[in-house]
Amino acid sequence: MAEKKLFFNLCLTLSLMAALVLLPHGGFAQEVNSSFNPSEMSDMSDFDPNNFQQPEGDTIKLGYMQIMSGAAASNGELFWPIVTWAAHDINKRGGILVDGKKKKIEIVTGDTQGKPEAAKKETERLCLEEKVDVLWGTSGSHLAKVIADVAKKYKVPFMNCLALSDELMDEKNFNRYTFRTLSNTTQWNMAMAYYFSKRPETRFSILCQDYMYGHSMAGAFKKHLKKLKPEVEFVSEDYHQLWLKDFAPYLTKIMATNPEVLYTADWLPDGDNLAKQVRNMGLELPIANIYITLRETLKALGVDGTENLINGYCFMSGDTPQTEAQAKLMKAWHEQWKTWKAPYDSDTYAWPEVVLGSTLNDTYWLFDVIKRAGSTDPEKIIEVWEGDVFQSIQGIRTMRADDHQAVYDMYISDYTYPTKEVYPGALYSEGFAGPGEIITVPQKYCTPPVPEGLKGRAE
Amino acid sequence: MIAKKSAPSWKQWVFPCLVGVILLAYPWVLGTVYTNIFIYFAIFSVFAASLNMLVSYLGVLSFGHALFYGGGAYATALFLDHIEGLGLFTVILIGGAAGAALGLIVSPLLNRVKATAFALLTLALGQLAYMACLKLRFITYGEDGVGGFPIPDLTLPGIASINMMTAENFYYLAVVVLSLCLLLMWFLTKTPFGSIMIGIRDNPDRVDFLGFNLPMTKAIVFVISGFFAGIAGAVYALFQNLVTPDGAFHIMTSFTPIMMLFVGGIGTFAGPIVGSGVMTIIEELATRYTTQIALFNGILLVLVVMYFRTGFVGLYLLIREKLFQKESS
Amino acid sequence: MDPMTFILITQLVHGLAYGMLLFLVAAGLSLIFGMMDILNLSHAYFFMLAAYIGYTIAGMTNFWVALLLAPLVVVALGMVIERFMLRKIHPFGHIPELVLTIGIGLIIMEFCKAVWGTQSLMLQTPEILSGLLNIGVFRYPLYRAFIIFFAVAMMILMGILFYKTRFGTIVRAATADADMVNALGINVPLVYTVFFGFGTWLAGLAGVVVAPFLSVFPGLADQVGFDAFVVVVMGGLGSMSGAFVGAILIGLLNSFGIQFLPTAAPLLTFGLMALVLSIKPTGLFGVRQ
Amino acid sequence: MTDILETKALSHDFSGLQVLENINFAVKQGERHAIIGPNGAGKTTFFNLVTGVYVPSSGKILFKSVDITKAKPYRLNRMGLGRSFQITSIFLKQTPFQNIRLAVLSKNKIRFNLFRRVDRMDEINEQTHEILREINLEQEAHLETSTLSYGKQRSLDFGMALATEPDLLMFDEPTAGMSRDESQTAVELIRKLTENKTMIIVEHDMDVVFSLADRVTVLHHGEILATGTPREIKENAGVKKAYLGETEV
Repeated sequence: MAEKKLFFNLCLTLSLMAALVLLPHGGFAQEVNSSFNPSEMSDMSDFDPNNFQQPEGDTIKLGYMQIMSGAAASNGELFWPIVTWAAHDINKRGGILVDGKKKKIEIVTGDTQGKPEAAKKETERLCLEEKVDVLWGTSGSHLAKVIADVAKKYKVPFMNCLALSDELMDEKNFNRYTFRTLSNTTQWNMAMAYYFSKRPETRFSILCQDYMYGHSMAGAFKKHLKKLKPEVEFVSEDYHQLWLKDFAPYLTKIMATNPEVLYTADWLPDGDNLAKQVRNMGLELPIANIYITLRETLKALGVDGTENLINGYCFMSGDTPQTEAQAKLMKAWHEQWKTWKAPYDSDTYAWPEVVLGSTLNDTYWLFDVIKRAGSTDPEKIIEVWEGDVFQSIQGIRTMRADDHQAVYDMYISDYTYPTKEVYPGALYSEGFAGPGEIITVPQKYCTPPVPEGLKGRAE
Repeated sequence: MIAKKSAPSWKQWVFPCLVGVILLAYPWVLGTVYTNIFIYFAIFSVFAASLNMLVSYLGVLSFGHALFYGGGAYATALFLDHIEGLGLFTVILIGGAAGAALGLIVSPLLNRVKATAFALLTLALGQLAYMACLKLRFITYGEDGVGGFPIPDLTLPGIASINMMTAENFYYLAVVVLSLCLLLMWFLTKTPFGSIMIGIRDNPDRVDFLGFNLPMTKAIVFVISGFFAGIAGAVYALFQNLVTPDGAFHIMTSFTPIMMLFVGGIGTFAGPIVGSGVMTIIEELATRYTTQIALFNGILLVLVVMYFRTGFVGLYLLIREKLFQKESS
Repeated sequence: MDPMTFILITQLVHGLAYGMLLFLVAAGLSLIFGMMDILNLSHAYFFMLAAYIGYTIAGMTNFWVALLLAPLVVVALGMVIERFMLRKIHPFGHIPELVLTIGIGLIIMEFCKAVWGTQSLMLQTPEILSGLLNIGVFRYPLYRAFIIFFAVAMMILMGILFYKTRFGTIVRAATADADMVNALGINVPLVYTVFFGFGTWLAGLAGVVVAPFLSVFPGLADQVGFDAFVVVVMGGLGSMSGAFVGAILIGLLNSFGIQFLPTAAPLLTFGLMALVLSIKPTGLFGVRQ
Repeated sequence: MTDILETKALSHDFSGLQVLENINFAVKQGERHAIIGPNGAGKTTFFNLVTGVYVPSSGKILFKSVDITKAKPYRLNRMGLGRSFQITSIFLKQTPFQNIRLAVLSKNKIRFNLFRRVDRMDEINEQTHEILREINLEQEAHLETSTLSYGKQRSLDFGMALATEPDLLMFDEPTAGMSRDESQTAVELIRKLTENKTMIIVEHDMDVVFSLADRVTVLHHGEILATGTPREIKENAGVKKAYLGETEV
């Protein structure tokens, strides 16, 4: 067993090294263990997120950990069509063969309420009472940490596809049951820094939320951009209260320093309000952002307001499908979306894009790992996932064996208008700009090293 | 109000023994999930009971009781985080002391106001604590809170050392500590000081002219209330092994015990405990079947205030009275 | 104009714009307390409800229709709540009232989530108010200027209502001594209901005005509500001038705080409030507790 | 005999409105002293100044030769000054027993005892019962006070004032709002309770005053018009004019 694992890892490491040496720019196909191919997708014309058909009997249980109630309940609503879409697809294909039996996927909801204590309680309930096989989540790094701790205690694999704080997977907090499929703070900012090192602008203003996340995002961006572009100047740096009402005083302060780019890592509703108020103040400068992607906001900003938004979420974009596969998924989703009822009839769900696309990708990866493990035994899942190389619809994703951090090429785009057709008759957006040309930041420019204390852990 | 003196009989021991047996067997019968839910219930019972001291005995409503609770929780967490080798009961008492100290600090301010102004001033102080907790990152670690600190074992010198990381062991600790708190608070209402507190609620001016130093008496109540809220916070910190500004100081942390108090029944000692139980059960049921917990809470509050101002305890007394009347007629 | 002067003037106007917005929310809250001795903790939720309704109406027609109709819907709701709930429990003191209004607030929030979903919504700035206002070298967002103008117009309207009409006379008399007015044969409970409606109308107006400015989402009430509370508590519950001064003070503190003391800005507000309350528990202009 | 209470050039005004002017007043140990005067004469203001509710604009108040001009109510009480209230000021939601017991606790200087059950403090409870006997409320000891008649509530009020065993008892219009019969009973009770005690009574009802007091002071328009025995006052022409003249209108 150990030998097999060693051999497996050795092969993996070798192939990884080969991939890195030979194909550093991701332009060529990397050798992959498996892939998600939308051509194999079931007929989804009966899919309705408001009415997900939970399978009966012996199932694979996925614990959907999200903020389902309270003022931030939008998070829980947002990803529900994603997990149910993937589960519905897999279930229609007959489920996954685990431990010699075809099982369908059942989704059990755990409400974190946005509070650590509720997150802990609900994770315990899901692990002990519902006996879920895997956990899926979650918005908020402090909540993800609680879930990861409980997951470790009860040995349940946890796919973190939404919380990006570096610290979650460092030497102190790492646990072998948690896998992060999302890029972390450093990856995201290395990519952003790489992107801006190729652009002419040198004067940057930073405006982030005043808490750990905002500070670490800004810190990482400054550090990595300075490294790539020493002449850069950070002309202002401010951190605002969460849920700020009036951005104008900050904007006046920022305007006085005459920046060329405004960098923000704000999430909702701050990001939206910031963008809106920046444009209202008559500021046309590019806004480098991660979460200003909500269609509702973009629509309100209009064409003038949305051009010059620079979004760096590891997304697949609607207007420039990179592959035919992507276009197929886009079409299947978008056509189906037109039949959905409230709240999923909103424009927000029109495309599986940005954060939705990314998590959909990850969810398929998770199911694929279970399929290949042929079991819901956590040890078998870990064995398959560690070092896995997966062809997703947004390029190749590699799960680093040592620190369970997914690494991959990142995509950044400057929003432009008009947008192209995603498929004949379907514009990505009307009335506001969307992703234009997509810049690929090769993996090697946006991959931080494995934390010192975790190096060689998996061997 | 004097306890009826009846001949001691085996009957009066039946109920406490039954409760004792249920409490002992609980974690083994219902498992970890329900054990942890019970610990929440116990923590919030004490927290709500400490608030009840202000509402039912001083007649003022605190909208910032999380100040004391969160203060206790953070004190315990930070002490464990920075100092090694602290005993279990020491850190719990540190939490209580922090709550009491905060009560002492704010008492000169609180003594100046009453009624709505009191509610608002406590709201302001609670929010100030929340903001400060987010801002003083070098002490509190900001949003992420203080977590992962070592939980000391319960060491009984020469007898045993018990690991507090398991739900069952912690359950017994929490039940003992928190029952003790409730018992102390109940006892307090029976002491001369307790009669003075009740007097202040009914007629503060008269209490003043009976020769009791009103500000001093109130300050002591704030300190005691802060102490027990601090203990509740300390147990919460140990239980979670994580204290965050949202969990400790958020406005909802202040509102939750208010809701419990009202649902249980204001002006009674059992009110906060019953309320905590009812609210915990409702939350448990609600999270399983719906995401609209706040809707249930809202409707419950409106119904209680509109139709059963005496809460569940009052409802129980009413029903008992009705039944009793039927029996006797 | 040298840059510093420019910044100072701009921050001053920012402070006024935000302060006036707060004033619209806070005025109703303060008035209701002054007259009826009720601290309506659901006030900010009425404000949010109006923002949501305004969003829908504006989507179907336009901003101006929304500004006219949406506040009226919350007024109706407010009057029903006053008549059938608050009036019944008023004799039992302030604590049940506070708790009842918390409950109502929670229900309104869940209602909004059920109807409009949980995602942020954003209303487009009406065409006529988008863009910048040019006064010499000074350029300022038209919509923010509109907020100041609108709030001042509301203040003048309130002044006329209170000091030039019979309703105003009754209201002022009832605030001073309800029993006396009652004895004069005026239906004071009815005056209360209408007045409560008026207070929620102000909140409703603020809600619609804020919709093109901030995302409408289920946390909007908490987001703006806290500041509104600080305003009334600091200015003095029940005092109109207190609400005005408090709102402007918070607005200016916010904009100048951000300019000169950015790290302490959020603490300033609550710190100042605690300070004012500890020196003068009734607030700057408050007369009674 | 020494003066137990003394005021020196006591004046008070409410935002400019002069209510009391230059009051020099003294009560001797063991004396039952009444203060009378028509409405608006300043009786209640005087009472509130002495009992620490207001701080006078100028002048001094001495109690047992100690300056108490600015002392807080609880201090006055601890020094031995007891009072009853014009508007009955008792704990309505509690029983008469609990009401009196609170006063007894204060007398015994049990203020911050957190360590004993009050139900088990036998001596306190015994003293409480004793006072309840004196004010004829033993029967109702364990009923809720709000259910008692007004007269009985007043009795309780007196009882509480008495229970702290003050050196000087002050009554503010003790029979206000009572029927003739109730009033009679109350006067009898006061007479019984204040046997051999020093007392100041502020009263509007002449009959009550003349049957209770050893000495009478008449206030008029914020000034002392006359002081003397009830007989002297009855015959004082100025008093007659001021007092009766106004009451007849």
